[in-house]
Amino acid sequence: MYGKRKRMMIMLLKSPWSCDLESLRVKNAMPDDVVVFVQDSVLGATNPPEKFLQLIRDKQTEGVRFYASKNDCQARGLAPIDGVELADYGKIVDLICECELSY
Amino acid sequence: MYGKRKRMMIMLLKSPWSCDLESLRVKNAMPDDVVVFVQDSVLGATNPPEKFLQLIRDKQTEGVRFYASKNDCQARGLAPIDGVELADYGKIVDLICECELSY
Amino acid sequence: MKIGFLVLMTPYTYQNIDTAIALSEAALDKGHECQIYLYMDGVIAASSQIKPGNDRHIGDKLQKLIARGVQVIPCSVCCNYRGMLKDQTAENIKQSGLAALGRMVDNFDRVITLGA
Amino acid sequence: MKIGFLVLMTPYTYQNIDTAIALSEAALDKGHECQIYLYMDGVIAASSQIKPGNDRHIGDKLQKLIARGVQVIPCSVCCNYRGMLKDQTAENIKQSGLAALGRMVDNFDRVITLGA
Amino acid sequence: MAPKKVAIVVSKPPYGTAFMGEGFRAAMGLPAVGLETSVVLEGDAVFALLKDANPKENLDMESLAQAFASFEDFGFDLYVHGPSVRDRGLSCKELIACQPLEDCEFKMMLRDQDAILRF
Amino acid sequence: MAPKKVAIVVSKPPYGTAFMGEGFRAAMGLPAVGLETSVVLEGDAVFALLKDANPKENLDMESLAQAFASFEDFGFDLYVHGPSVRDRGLSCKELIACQPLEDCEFKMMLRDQDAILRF
Repeated sequence: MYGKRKRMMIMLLKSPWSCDLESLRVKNAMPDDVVVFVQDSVLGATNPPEKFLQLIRDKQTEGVRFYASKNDCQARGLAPIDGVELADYGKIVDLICECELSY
Repeated sequence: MYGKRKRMMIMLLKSPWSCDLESLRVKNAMPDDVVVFVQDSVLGATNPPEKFLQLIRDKQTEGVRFYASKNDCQARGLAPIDGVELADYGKIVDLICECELSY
Repeated sequence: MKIGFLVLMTPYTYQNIDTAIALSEAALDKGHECQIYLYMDGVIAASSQIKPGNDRHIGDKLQKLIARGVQVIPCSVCCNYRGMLKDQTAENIKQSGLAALGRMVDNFDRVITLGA
Repeated sequence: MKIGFLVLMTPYTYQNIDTAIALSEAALDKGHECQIYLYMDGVIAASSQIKPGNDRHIGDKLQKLIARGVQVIPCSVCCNYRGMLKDQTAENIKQSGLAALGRMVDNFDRVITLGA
Repeated sequence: MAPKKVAIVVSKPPYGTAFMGEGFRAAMGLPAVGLETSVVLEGDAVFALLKDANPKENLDMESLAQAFASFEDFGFDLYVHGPSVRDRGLSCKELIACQPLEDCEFKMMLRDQDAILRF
Repeated sequence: MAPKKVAIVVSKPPYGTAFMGEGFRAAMGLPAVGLETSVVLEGDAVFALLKDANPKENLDMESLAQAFASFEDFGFDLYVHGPSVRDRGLSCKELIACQPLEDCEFKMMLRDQDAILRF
């Protein structure tokens, strides 16, 4: 299975400011995986704590892609940082289908 | 009111491993205040992350007292670190009464 | 002394109501007076319809506290939001508005929040 | 594609069921099939007795999904633990055991957990 | 006798959970029984005051920013924890209301209360 | 066709919430419908396996350590995340069962599944 591993989607729900577990899950991302920020986790995509921002940048360098729920960002009046793409619910569904596994 | 401030009890509920908010509350402790670990927060009194342990030690130096719920520690098979006293529910009630304010 | 508890989370899923009950029992033993205001998901603990199988029976424990003079008060709007009708609240428990929380804060010496 | 959602938390208190509904609507629009398994406190969303005042009506939204072929399945033991009797589950929703969760995992292409 | 003072301290972010909405509802109710009521938003809770928020259109939820905007009409005081605002890269200009408490002020303000409710 | 593989990943500590208990209940139910089921305890969840736990006497709750001890009878595999155990100053000796996965093994194990349920 090496090199042919399944592509995984990591769907984050909670703010990384209050909950370290979210960063723990991002650490498990591998190249070509997708991280989607939904609900309160979008705060990590718009106003990330320094350490979490560094984790995002490191994972992007490895080839992990990052998306943030458009509805959740706009509901809160926030915009994602460079390199994190807004995704409406339809796009998130596409990403769910594209990734063979959700975590 | 300076120097005559109310004594505050800070009752922690969640594990500091997963939730930074708990350490945020401990930071608000002042001399003579009491911190009580109950429920999952006892993990911070028995097996604290390094940064949280340092916070406990700093606050102890300032004169903050730390207690951990006896029932919650023993239920989980854990014992508190040096300087954190076990308190049964009766003792916690005494501490509630002793402190003029609960946070 | 009068000690009030504000419980925000569901029973069984969160330990909060267990802690409120244990502390209330200990406080009563020491001659204090207690009250438990159930807010948000905390109101579920006031349901008479919970069937916890062989698990601890939180409803029975609350009834024992009530028999010792503890008032258990679920927020009525919160009950509406969780589908808990008035006739589903357990014996000797009456849904009340936020004014009851205000009275607890006003009349009690200590208030402890048990939330998330 | 068949997409299943596992929802663990109470409606209104947590956004999880809203997210499951929004994603299900989007998925149906794209021709996918969806199912929502309500576990732990998630079962409260299946109650027919919730009165959310002027707030969004999650029950109505679920009924619209059901009309489009989505199965919404609350765990029966979880219902017992939250005081939700069988006759309190909303129209076209039937309490089921964990085997239903097993079947969802077995038969669905994707399973998304919406928890805490 | 002076009225009792109560602080409602909210630390959770808006919209993902109802803690802030329910804290707000408590803040509306407590002045009615004569309590001198303050709300402090700390941590992620400060995001609730962003002017640009639009939860109605995006999530079918009521705006907490709009709710808090009328805090004076409801008879409670509204504060934010200053360091929480700055740590998150926000500034008072972006918020619908902003009376910041620095760390020391927050510590002393807490101790000036008769009760603290946490959400 | 080979049976589907499902992993139940528990990251929350025991007793303060029911997530682990309900994850355990799911782990008992899923093998019954033919799913190849694994449970991974990571983060604070590893505390659930401590031999010295006594929740019955102290909290009137059933022991999760005792429940997980019979995992083989229930037909699922049980793993712990090794770094989570070590970070918390624990060792396998203190746990009723301990098949540790290192970071790389955990990452690859997740990708070997058909579905992941999180508690």
